[in-house]
Amino acid sequence: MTVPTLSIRNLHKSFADNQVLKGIDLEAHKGDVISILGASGSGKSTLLRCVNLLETPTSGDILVNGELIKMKSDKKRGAIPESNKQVERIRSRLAMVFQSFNLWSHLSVLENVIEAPVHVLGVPKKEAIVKAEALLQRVGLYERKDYYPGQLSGGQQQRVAIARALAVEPEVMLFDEPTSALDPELVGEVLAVMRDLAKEGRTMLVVTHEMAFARDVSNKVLFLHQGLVEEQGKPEDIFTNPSSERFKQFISTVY
Amino acid sequence: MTVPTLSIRNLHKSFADNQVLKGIDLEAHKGDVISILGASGSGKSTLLRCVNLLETPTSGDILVNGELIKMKSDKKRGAIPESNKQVERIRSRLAMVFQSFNLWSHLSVLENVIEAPVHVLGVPKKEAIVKAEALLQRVGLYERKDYYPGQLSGGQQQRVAIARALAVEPEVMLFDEPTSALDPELVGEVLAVMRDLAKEGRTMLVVTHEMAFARDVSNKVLFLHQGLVEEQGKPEDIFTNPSSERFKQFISTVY
Amino acid sequence: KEWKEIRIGVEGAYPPFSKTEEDGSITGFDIDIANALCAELEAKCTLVKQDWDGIIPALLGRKFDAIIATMDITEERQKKVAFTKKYQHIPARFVAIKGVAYEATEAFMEGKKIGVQRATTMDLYISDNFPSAKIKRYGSADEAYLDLKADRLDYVMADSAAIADGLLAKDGGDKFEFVGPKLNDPKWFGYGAGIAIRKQDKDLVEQLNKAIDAIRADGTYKTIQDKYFTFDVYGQE
Amino acid sequence: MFSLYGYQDIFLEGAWLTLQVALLSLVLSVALGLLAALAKLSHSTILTSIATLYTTIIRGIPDLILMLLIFFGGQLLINDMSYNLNEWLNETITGYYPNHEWTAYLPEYIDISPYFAGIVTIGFIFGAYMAETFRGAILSVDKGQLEAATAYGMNKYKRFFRVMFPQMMRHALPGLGNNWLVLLKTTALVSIIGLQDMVKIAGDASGSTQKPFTFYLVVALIFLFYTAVSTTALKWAERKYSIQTR
Amino acid sequence: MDFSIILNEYQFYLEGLWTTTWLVALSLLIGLVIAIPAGVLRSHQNWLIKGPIWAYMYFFRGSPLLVQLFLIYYGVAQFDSLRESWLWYYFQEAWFCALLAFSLNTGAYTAEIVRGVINTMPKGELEAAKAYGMSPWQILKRITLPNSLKRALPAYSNEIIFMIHGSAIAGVVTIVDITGAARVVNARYYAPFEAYLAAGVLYMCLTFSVIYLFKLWEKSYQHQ
Ligand SMILES: Nc1ncnc2c1ncn2[C@@H]1O[C@H](COP(=O)(O)OP(=O)(O)OP(=O)(O)O)[C@@H](O)[C@H]1O
Ligand SMILES: Nc1ncnc2c1ncn2[C@@H]1O[C@H](COP(=O)(O)OP(=O)(O)OP(=O)(O)O)[C@@H](O)[C@H]1O
Ligand SMILES: [Mg+2]
Ligand SMILES: [Mg+2]
Repeated sequence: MTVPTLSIRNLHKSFADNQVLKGIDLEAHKGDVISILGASGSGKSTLLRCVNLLETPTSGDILVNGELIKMKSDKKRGAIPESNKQVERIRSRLAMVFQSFNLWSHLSVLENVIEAPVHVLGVPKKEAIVKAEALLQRVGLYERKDYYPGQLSGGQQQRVAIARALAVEPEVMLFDEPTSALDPELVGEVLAVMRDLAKEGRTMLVVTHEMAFARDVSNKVLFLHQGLVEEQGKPEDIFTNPSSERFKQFISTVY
Repeated sequence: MTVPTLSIRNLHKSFADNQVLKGIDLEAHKGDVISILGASGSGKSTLLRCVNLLETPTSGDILVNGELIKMKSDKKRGAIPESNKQVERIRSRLAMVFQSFNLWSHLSVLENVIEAPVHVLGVPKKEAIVKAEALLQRVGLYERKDYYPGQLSGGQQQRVAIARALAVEPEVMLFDEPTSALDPELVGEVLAVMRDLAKEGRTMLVVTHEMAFARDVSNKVLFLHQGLVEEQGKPEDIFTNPSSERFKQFISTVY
Repeated sequence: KEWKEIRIGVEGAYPPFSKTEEDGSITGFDIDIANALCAELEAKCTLVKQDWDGIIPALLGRKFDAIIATMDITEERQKKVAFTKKYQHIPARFVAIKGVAYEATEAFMEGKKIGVQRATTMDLYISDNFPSAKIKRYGSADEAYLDLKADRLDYVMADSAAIADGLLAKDGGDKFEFVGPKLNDPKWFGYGAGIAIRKQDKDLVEQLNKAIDAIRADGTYKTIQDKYFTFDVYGQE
Repeated sequence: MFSLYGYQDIFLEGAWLTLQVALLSLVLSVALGLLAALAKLSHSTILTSIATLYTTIIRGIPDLILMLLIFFGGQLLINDMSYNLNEWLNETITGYYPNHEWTAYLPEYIDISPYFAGIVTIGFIFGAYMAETFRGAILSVDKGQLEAATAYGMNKYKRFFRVMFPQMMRHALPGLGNNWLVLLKTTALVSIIGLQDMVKIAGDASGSTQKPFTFYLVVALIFLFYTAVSTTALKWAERKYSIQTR
Repeated sequence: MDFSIILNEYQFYLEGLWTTTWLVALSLLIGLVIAIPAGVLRSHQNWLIKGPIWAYMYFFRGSPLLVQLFLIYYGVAQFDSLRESWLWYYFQEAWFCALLAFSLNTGAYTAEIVRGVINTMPKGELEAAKAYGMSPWQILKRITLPNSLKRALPAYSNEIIFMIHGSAIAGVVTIVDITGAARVVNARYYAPFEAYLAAGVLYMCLTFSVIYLFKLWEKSYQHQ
């Protein structure tokens, strides 16, 4: 068996007294598209944010391409990463697409896309621009490359955010509800781009409320409930034949 | 026939090129409760604001108790009132209740109510206070008389605004969507007070979206459309048997 | 210790002793003396311009090593700094509009407005002798003259030579005249103007004392004096 | 050409000097302000209290007093210290080697020129006001912007210089502009500590020409000119750097 | 360092404190009297009214207070006609010139504050006042000004602090305020550190009393 691109083992996370994640295991191999479902507050965002250490896990291991992110204990904050260098390197391999896009508002579309390649990965600027233009072409925003984020619609901004993520050629792309801040008319354009990425064989972890996407595009679905994985499996299995009562109830309310 | 308390004759009002009112006629006799309906942008607020000259009509006459508000032409602004004194006097006879209450935030509830009687009408302060307290009793806010507007809920603020209006013993009370800035739970308390006022025989002009109020409380309903009175009559007649296509459509969407 | 480089603090607003020209350069009696002394010592001198009321703190703060600014040698000052022997001695005087009376009594001076430069010997003299007068302290003598002209002052007190040059010799100066006697009571005015030096630098005091004697002896002093004054500014030996 | 009784040339120099002092203090105050703002927002209690003490003291004491204190007092303090240290060193060494010659191991004096004192003081004072401006600006930068930077693997310096700084400057610009206008006028005080700026020159010139009104009016007009130019430039900059939206 | 000097000369400082206090207080009061009409009329439609006010505010906000003080104190003496008029009775006094300069200066800054808060007056409350028949004058007096007061407080307390700081220059025209006292003491004892530090402490006391009082005042408005 090949080394999994991402593996999460027995992950716990608490905020003060609030235990949000109580032992999550997850493995993503190259080409996997994993959808993470769950009610609001069930810890989906927290899980995703732990993967690239935007939140520090309370305990548990995270391995990217078999490399363990080393942690050490800290008086004030419990556990902290042992080496910031390692964390920064790993983060640059995991690209995150945020619910609220978080494009850098002081940079133009093109500058947003080349920022991380040039200033984190050290790609020569010229090269980065050529590639960025191709990516913008791909998400259909080449013409807008000199616009600023504030001048774009939400759907356009999210597509730029996806181009920005692709520009670092990530091992895994992390999506946190990429369409839920969008007006219904704009959701389609972003989902279309994501479908394309899945077809291409990108490894993706997608927190979403879009059942259609989870069912049709992903090859694995995880349902979080009260900090644990309540149900998981191939979408064709678990949607038609859910074993957990909670999950049944969840899909019935969402549909 | 008695002199109408308020009569409006052939009122026109334009903002720059935008003709908002294109000839409105209206008569209110003592004790009339007239509801003014109309889609958003149809000029309801403008009509009400022309009555007490918060907007200056482009042309047309307004008479209060038979007294014509004299206008003269002005180079810059078209028509303006001939005498500010007259306008101020007439305004003090027409009390307006605003959609957003517009209580004076630096004055307490009691001070809000006695402000106009004492400082515009010259009522002795003691007398004004006695009366104000009775009015606050009546709208159920006597206990809050020393609060400031910022400390009251919307519904309470609007009831204070009504007490403030009553305090000047107005010939006509003008209401501009008095409940539309309120949360649904608070609408009832304000409508109850208005119902009481109607029963008492107050003359009222009410712009409203509350069909139930228009139908049950007013004795005349006006429907504005594109700057003209498209339909008018007793509520029992026009709601059951509307003659205008527009009005039919309007009530069907609102119900 | 050898003094190869000496930084000298000067004032620049007290003609004819020191004066700022239109182009920003500084000239005057004190300046010429300073340069002559440096030539005598074969030292390289830099002139540093400094407002009067900060001039002693600046010396103590080592902004410069010596002050040549018509500074009278007084006991009060000697507590803080050392002095060379005097290099000139000019009495102080009152000046007023022509015809204004003057009496050196406390009763007469009561309520009179007297302008002086802050932190000078004159400042002390008036504070001690006429405490009931309204004393007005200025940063520079020029400002005091402006207010005397503007009728805001009854008298200005300053070095007589400075008054002669900075006020009486100027346009409109004919409206003013000296009043009262020359004042040189050592209790307030000391023993003439010397060069102030930090107390630690005793060697510099000695060297400058020698230099003063030398320029007195070789006639340099007289040449400089005649450039600015028609009378002897050194006084008795 | 205007003529000011022969003073126009050094007057222009003074005007240029005023501008220099103002610009250099601006640079200093921005740097200090940034540091103080970061210290205030840091997790370290020591840094936070130092920064708070700094901003509080500056808010409490007039510019002029601070200027006099730094110019006179500071000079005395620094040079006394360096002198005493020198003496001590020499004495100690002479103790060991009796025929040791007196040497200045430390500079015998550190000359705080009025130019330098003025710049330092004004920079120091406005650093405190800038700190408040920057603190507000830092707090108003959207958290998501930094989070995105973190997520893409930037370290904390890159995060600061590539994302935080450019974004906060946009929020800081109006406050910065105001502080600049006040700072510009505060430079007039350097004349009191003896710097040959245009106010001082006007003072000297009115002493010898007896035309104070003329000179001070010219000074006021030059300041008004500086202010007008600054306001225009600020308006332009605010428009340029305002958040780009449709 | 030797702070006994300060103790010896404490009455100098006390007099200075008193001078600074009354000079600033009176300036603020006169400034306010200038600022309210100026701030209100600054937004008037008529250029003949708003033009001069604009110029006044622009001049006094755009140039340094020190220069304004010099202009008024030394500058006016250049005009013989003024010196021969009855006005000279006042202008010859340094305190009068300082008071005038300070008042005009703070008046201009305060006028800007007044203009700012009046412009942010809630429109609806003004309309309500109109609708109840108040005249423009009544609206200003009964609604606009009292309503704006609490919004003006933070900016105004800053202005007071700036004025206290700014008043430190009174010493340059022979007034013995706190700074003036410190300069005289320094000149007599050549002890700048002690002299100015003592002045700094006095100013701090003044400033923080003002800040404290305004905090209390602002708190009393919290319910509105
Ligand atoms: N920084 C934080 N500090 C404290 N508690 C937090 C923090 N972030 C999240 N939480 C808590 O963790 C729990 C899970 O939050 P999380 O954002 O992961 O939920 P989610 O599944 O993403 O919900 P949603 O669908 O609303 O985005 C919530 O109870 C939340 O209050
Ligand atoms: N001060 C103004 N200047 C320019 N146009 C105005 C002004 N006030 C109102 N209008 C225009 O007049 C028209 C009627 O506005 P009005 O507020 O009277 O409508 P309304 O019937 O009260 O609507 P709503 O139900 O939304 O309150 C609108 O097209 C509006 O844009
Ligand atoms: Mg979430
Ligand atoms: Mg309306």
